[in-house]
Amino acid sequence: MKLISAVVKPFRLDDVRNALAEAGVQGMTVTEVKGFGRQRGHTELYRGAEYVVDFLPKVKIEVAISDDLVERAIEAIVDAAKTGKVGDGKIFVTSLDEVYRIRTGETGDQAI
Amino acid sequence: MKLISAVVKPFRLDDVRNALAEAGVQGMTVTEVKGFGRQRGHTELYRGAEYVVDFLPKVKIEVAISDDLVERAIEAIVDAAKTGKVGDGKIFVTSLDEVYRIRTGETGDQAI
Amino acid sequence: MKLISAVVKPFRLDDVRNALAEAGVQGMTVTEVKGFGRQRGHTELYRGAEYVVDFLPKVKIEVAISDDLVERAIEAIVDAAKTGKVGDGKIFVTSLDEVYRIRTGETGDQAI
Amino acid sequence: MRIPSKLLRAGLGAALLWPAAAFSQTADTGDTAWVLTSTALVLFMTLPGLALFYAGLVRVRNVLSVLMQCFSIACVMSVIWIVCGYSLAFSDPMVNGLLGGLSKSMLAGVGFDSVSGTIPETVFVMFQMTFAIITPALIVGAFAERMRFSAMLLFTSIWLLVVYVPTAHWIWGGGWLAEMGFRDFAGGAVVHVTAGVAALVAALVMGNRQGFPMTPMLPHNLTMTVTGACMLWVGWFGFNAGSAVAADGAAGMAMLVTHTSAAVASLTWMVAEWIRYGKPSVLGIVTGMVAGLATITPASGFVGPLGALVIGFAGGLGCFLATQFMKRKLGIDDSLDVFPVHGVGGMIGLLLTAVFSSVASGGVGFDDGTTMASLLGVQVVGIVAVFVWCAVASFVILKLVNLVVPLRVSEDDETEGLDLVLHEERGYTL
Amino acid sequence: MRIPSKLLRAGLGAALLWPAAAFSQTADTGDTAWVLTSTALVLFMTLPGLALFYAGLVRVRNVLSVLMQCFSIACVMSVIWIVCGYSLAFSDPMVNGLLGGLSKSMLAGVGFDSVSGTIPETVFVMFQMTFAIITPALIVGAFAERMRFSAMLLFTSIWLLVVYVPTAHWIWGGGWLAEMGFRDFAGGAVVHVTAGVAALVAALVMGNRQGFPMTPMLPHNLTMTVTGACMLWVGWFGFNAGSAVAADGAAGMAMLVTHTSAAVASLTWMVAEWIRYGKPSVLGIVTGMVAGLATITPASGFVGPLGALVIGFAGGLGCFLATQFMKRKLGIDDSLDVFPVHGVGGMIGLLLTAVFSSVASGGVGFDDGTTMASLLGVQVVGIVAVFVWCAVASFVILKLVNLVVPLRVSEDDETEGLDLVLHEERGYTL
Amino acid sequence: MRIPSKLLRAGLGAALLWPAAAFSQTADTGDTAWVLTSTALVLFMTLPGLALFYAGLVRVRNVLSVLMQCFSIACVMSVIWIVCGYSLAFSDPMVNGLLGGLSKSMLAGVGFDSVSGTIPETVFVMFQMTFAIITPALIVGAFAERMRFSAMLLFTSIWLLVVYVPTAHWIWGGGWLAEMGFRDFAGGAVVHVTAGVAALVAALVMGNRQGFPMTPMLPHNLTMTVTGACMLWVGWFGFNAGSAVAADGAAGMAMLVTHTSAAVASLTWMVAEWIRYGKPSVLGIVTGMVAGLATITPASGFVGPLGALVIGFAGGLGCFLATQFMKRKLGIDDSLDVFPVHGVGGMIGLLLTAVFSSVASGGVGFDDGTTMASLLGVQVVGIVAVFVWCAVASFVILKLVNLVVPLRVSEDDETEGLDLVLHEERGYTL
Ligand SMILES: Nc1ncnc2c1ncn2[C@@H]1O[C@H](COP(=O)(O)OP(=O)(O)O)[C@@H](O)[C@H]1O
Ligand SMILES: Nc1ncnc2c1ncn2[C@@H]1O[C@H](COP(=O)(O)OP(=O)(O)O)[C@@H](O)[C@H]1O
Ligand SMILES: Nc1ncnc2c1ncn2[C@@H]1O[C@H](COP(=O)(O)OP(=O)(O)O)[C@@H](O)[C@H]1O
Repeated sequence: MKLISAVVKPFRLDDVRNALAEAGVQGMTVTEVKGFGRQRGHTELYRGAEYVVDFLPKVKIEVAISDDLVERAIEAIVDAAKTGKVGDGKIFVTSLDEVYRIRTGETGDQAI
Repeated sequence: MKLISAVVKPFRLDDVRNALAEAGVQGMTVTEVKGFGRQRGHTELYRGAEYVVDFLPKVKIEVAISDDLVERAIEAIVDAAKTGKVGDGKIFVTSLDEVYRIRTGETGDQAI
Repeated sequence: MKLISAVVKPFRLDDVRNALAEAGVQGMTVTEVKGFGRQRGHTELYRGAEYVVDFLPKVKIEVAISDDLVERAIEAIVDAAKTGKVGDGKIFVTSLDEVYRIRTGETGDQAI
Repeated sequence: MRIPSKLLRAGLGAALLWPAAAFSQTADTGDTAWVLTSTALVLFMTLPGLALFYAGLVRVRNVLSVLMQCFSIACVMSVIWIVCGYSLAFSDPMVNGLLGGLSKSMLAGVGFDSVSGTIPETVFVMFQMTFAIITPALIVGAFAERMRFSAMLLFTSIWLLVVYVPTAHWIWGGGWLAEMGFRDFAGGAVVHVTAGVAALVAALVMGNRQGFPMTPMLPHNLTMTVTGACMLWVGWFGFNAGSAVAADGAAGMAMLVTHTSAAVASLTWMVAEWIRYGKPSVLGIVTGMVAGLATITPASGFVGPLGALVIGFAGGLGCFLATQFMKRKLGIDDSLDVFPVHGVGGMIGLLLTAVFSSVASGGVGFDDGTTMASLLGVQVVGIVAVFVWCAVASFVILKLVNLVVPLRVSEDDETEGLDLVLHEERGYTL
Repeated sequence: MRIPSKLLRAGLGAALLWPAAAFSQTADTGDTAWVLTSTALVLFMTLPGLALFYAGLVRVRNVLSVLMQCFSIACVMSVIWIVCGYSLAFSDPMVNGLLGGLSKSMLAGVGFDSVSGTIPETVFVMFQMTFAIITPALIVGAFAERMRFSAMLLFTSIWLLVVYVPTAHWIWGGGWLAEMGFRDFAGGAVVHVTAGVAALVAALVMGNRQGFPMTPMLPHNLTMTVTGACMLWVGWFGFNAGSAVAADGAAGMAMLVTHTSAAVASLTWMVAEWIRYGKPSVLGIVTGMVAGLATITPASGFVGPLGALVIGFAGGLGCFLATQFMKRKLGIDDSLDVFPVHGVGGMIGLLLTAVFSSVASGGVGFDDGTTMASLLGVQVVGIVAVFVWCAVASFVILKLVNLVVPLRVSEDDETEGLDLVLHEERGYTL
Repeated sequence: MRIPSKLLRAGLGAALLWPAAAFSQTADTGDTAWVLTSTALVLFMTLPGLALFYAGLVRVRNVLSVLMQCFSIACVMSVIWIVCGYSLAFSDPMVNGLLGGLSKSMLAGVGFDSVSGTIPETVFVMFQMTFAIITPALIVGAFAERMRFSAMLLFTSIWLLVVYVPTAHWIWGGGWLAEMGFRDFAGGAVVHVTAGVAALVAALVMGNRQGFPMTPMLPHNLTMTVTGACMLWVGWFGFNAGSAVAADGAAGMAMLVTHTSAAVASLTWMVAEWIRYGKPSVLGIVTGMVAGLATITPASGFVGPLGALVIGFAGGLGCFLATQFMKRKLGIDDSLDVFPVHGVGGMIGLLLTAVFSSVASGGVGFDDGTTMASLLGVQVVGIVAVFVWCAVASFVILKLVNLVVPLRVSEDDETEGLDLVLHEERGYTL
């Protein structure tokens, strides 16, 4: 099993979610994060002074998934999240040793 | 060393924390997240129109832990977080390569 | 590739960010979290009653990084985040299986 | 408002060109104190009342844009009012019955000692100005979350002169509807019907927000909306009871019926939701309150407590049904429900003013030679005239403005949110 | 209050049945202007003042439920007041000394020209209504975060008729306490003792919130609480100075002593916390303010600035100690401290009214044939009577309501939060 | 304010010691109603208006500290005002022309029946007290996010007695500037110049916040700032129109010009930003509003609508440029821009008062034997005197306080935030 963490632009969240659902992913966990990277933040006015706000609001989507679905899921995320502009985000994949479903005690692929 | 990430219902947080403390876990890091899964969101009224809000507030508890404590910790979490209703959440376990305590520079199990 | 997650005191964030930039890290993702650990929370007044608030605001900095940069990055974080007082935080290192840049489809070290 | 209630009850009101013709030489300090206070209350309705009420209802990325729209409207309308708005509404007519003149532009002749009725004319100018501020600000709810700021300023400025000012003259400035005996005490037609109709037209011309109605677009801060709603309630005492332009029994009764209608309409909406959806909502009860207040507005100087109970109930239920119909059946994205609440409420109120003006139901009675039926006819004429003029003019103005500057921001900008795109600011940095 | 201050100082006040017996034919515009304004101010105290003050203090999952309770109480009490509340409190007695009659139910006979004292009776009805709104709303603090919405509506509605209305009649409507010369200018007993005692009873009957007192239940938004507190302060000028029912020296003095007491009590609480806990808190200083205002309320028409300084100090310190005692010693979950602040403050104020009415301390003096000691006796009788009646009646009403619909939501629902469970809404979507 | 406008226009005002010398035996209810209302409005400006305006502008970790500062200042200044502040400002002089006496300390002799002008003296005391509250509260903006709470209390308390009270006596209490015919209707010098200059000195003495100006220190909640700004606007009607101390044409005109200036200055700032930075900001438009209100304050009883238009424009543009200059060129961390907005605005307004008092521009005209040029000279003298006295005294007080308790918190505490460090509370727990 893998854990896919995708950092994407907030307004692509709905699309990504739908794409993942179509790819067969049923659950996911979403966190609001701030991103620093190549994309420049905006300039904020403060009574005539200008400040560069260099972090950008992003969302992180975490999906635990069985190995055979990984590729499809990543494709789905890339397709849905891509705007072609800098700051579209990243996908990180790590290995999961184990997964448990708290309600039933199921483990492994059953638990996802 | 392992990293245990548990996504649970927010109002179980206190119980889970206590259970982990009893199981010998001293530190943890908690994040507010939104969960999508089998559990249905609530219907929100908006001047007579009804909308389904499909994400649910959850908390993610992250615990770095030495290998020998993993089982006890997971049991503690499951016991404390379980309500038996859909949406109780998941536990993910990944391997940690290294841990550092910033204050002292300690590493490994010492650092946890 | 590794994923470095550092939980640090919020007001060290700016310093850590600058130190990482100097160490050659270009991107990172930051999350607001609550920490429980050895550091005691503050006592909050409520009309003369005192409550111990035992979690503390922290920030989690996640950096995906190529293996050769790991050590320098960790040093940079430790240097910048250390105040020498309890609660300075931890650094966790896990292995990344893969990284994708959504905009370009690049993978691996290219994508970071 | 406007027709001094004592005169009115003596059957003289309707035919009077007032306040252009001052009939008293010195102001009464008590009356003046109350209208000064009422002016503060009505400004308070817009800033921060309405601004918060609306801003809480939008998504967090547009919160500042709504505050900015309300605030800048207040500023621009004030300047227009001084330059020529007041004069065109309330000075001697240029076109008989249709529009005032320019003799008081730049407030020429309005000095420290000018008196209008029993209050200084400066106070009357200010009190009226607050109505000219809130009316275009009400329209903001229709095009929230997608209109370009510059286009909004252009539209509301022209609209004030082309729609609001003439309507105010017709009804309160001695124009043709005043002559017919049309009864609109505090702005059922002048304020609420005009704003509601303009909102409907704007929603249609601008089109729905992206994602409407499938994506839920939930209020980002209902505590802000409730705060604004409460301020509207309190401020409305100035709006309606201040419209007596005196601190007398008419003002007292206006306050009483205003409050009664608000309370009843709130409960009506609450119960309607409770029955229909199983739970009463906070947004529902405060929307009912606004409906009740809009509905009693034209009637507030003419009816008694019994009338207010019925008017509140009718306003609450009527606007509840209208809101559902607009959203669910018609699918029109009048985003914050300006037409179904203000437009529909105003019309219901104008009609019921005729019914509950009767002495039998505790009202002030009818003018000599008038009956409930004849007044009802006049009210219908007035509603139709204001509706049609406002709809046509609003449509034309929007189309013209669109030629100068596109009404809507781009799709990307709408997605990003107006706060950052138009004002380079974010509401909260918590 | 109600007893026109000029009369009172002439020693006539206490025995007078007022305002049922109007003693003036035309209203004074200045007095009317001030009471109209005061009415707006007192409504503002509840909506949004008190609503925000309380809502900021609860956890985020119950914020809307508190706003909803305050708002719906305002609506329901208004309707009850019109239907029969006003009549039962202020019309000619049904049961001599105990309760008014039904002759003014549905505000029968209250017309455009009715006068009460020097103001229109409509204005008096409205002004009094705002007191009937805020009193049950104060109780909300006791059962916040756990009471079922429908049970809350039932309880407060019955309570208004069974507790508030008779008490108001006894003291302000010419009832037995008024006859005895009981002094409660603006509602120390009628408003604060009744609300405080009902809160205490409700807290005991309903039981503590889950987790109280071990789990910290911290205010979710102290900026909201401070905002509400400030509005209460400003609104209280209408509450106390408006109770002079005139724009005269009595109103001016009432405003001055009200403000003074608030300032002193705030500082007293601040210093007490500073000494006791090492740091002064924002919540502390604003709670002190409310304590000071509640304490001065009964005295505000009778005492001078010196009295106000002492009363403020006594209110601040007394309520500070009472709060600690309730929470720490007794472990009663009167969640937002209604009894220790309003109940205790009201009682302290009623007692000190007797002391500082003396001319020597700058007060208005005593009625002919009365002394400080005799007045103190009367004040004690009044406090005991109101306390006992309110406690017994509140207990019985709660038990009865509980038979119809359980007072408390289920454990699970309490955990989930009332906003989602009862209203299907969330306060913030940031 | 202060000089009854009718007298003034009759050319008598300037030489009059007022209100010490009451010239009327009974109060007018209408005038009293309006000043009672105005008192509520001006308190509302500070609590919650200014408190919210400022608190929204700081970072989230200091939000409560700002609210606490404003709130505690209101309490402490009130007590000082009663103890001796009012007496030293408004009673018969101790040092001729420079300072009042102590004959009215503890408000000795201010009873239920004392009259001052056409209102009860209690009301005058209260109205003036609200000015003594807001002036030191304005200074808070300069040292926000870094000053120790206890030092702040000490500083503002001494400052009130050493700077505010004498200045108020000079200008409003019959002192030497009043004798010279200095015109400051509602506090351009007494309130805004003193607060602005003290802010500048405080910013210099305390030093910049850590990280200023490199680190962006963005407002944590602009919706709160806009809410506070709107309350300031509404409350300012009481500030300026209340300063007529009557409900007459002078009050009406004061309200009209106040509103006009606010609207024009808001738009001026908005356009300036739009031109200079490409986008208009919410913070910009509301800052322009405050600038416009501060600028019109001294002029508000002397000028007409035309004057107000120009004054609003000058205030908006002048303060916009001053803000830029202070931040960008001088790098002074007057954190919330008190000096460039209030100080500069007040001075511009005082100068333009001389220009637009002329009858030709719709003003009240000049006193007998005075011309625009001579008045301008007097205004310059007054500005210089107030500026210098305030600067020197503020500097000395700060240095002295610093000997008792350090003005600034430690670096670590500043980083952690004042809310937790000084008050053991956090603003939001969402
Ligand atoms: N090395 C990294 N580690 C963790 N997160 C990163 C890293 N680099 C970028 N990110 C995240 O991805 C987001 C987008 O990155 P950015 O460099 O701006 O554009 P792009 O994804 O187009 O290369 C950032 O805002 C940040 O949240
Ligand atoms: N595949 C997944 N990857 C990551 N998080 C998941 C996944 N599935 C579920 N979750 C998280 O677990 C929560 C509970 O899952 P859900 O399917 O609703 O109920 P249950 O845990 O009882 O199966 C979700 O709200 C989501 O936060
Ligand atoms: N075992 C753990 N797993 C995850 N996070 C931890 C763990 N222990 C500590 N932390 C995080 O590190 C922060 C600092 O830890 P703490 O024990 O207070 O001090 P120190 O880092 O100096 O040992 C905690 O607030 C928490 O967020």
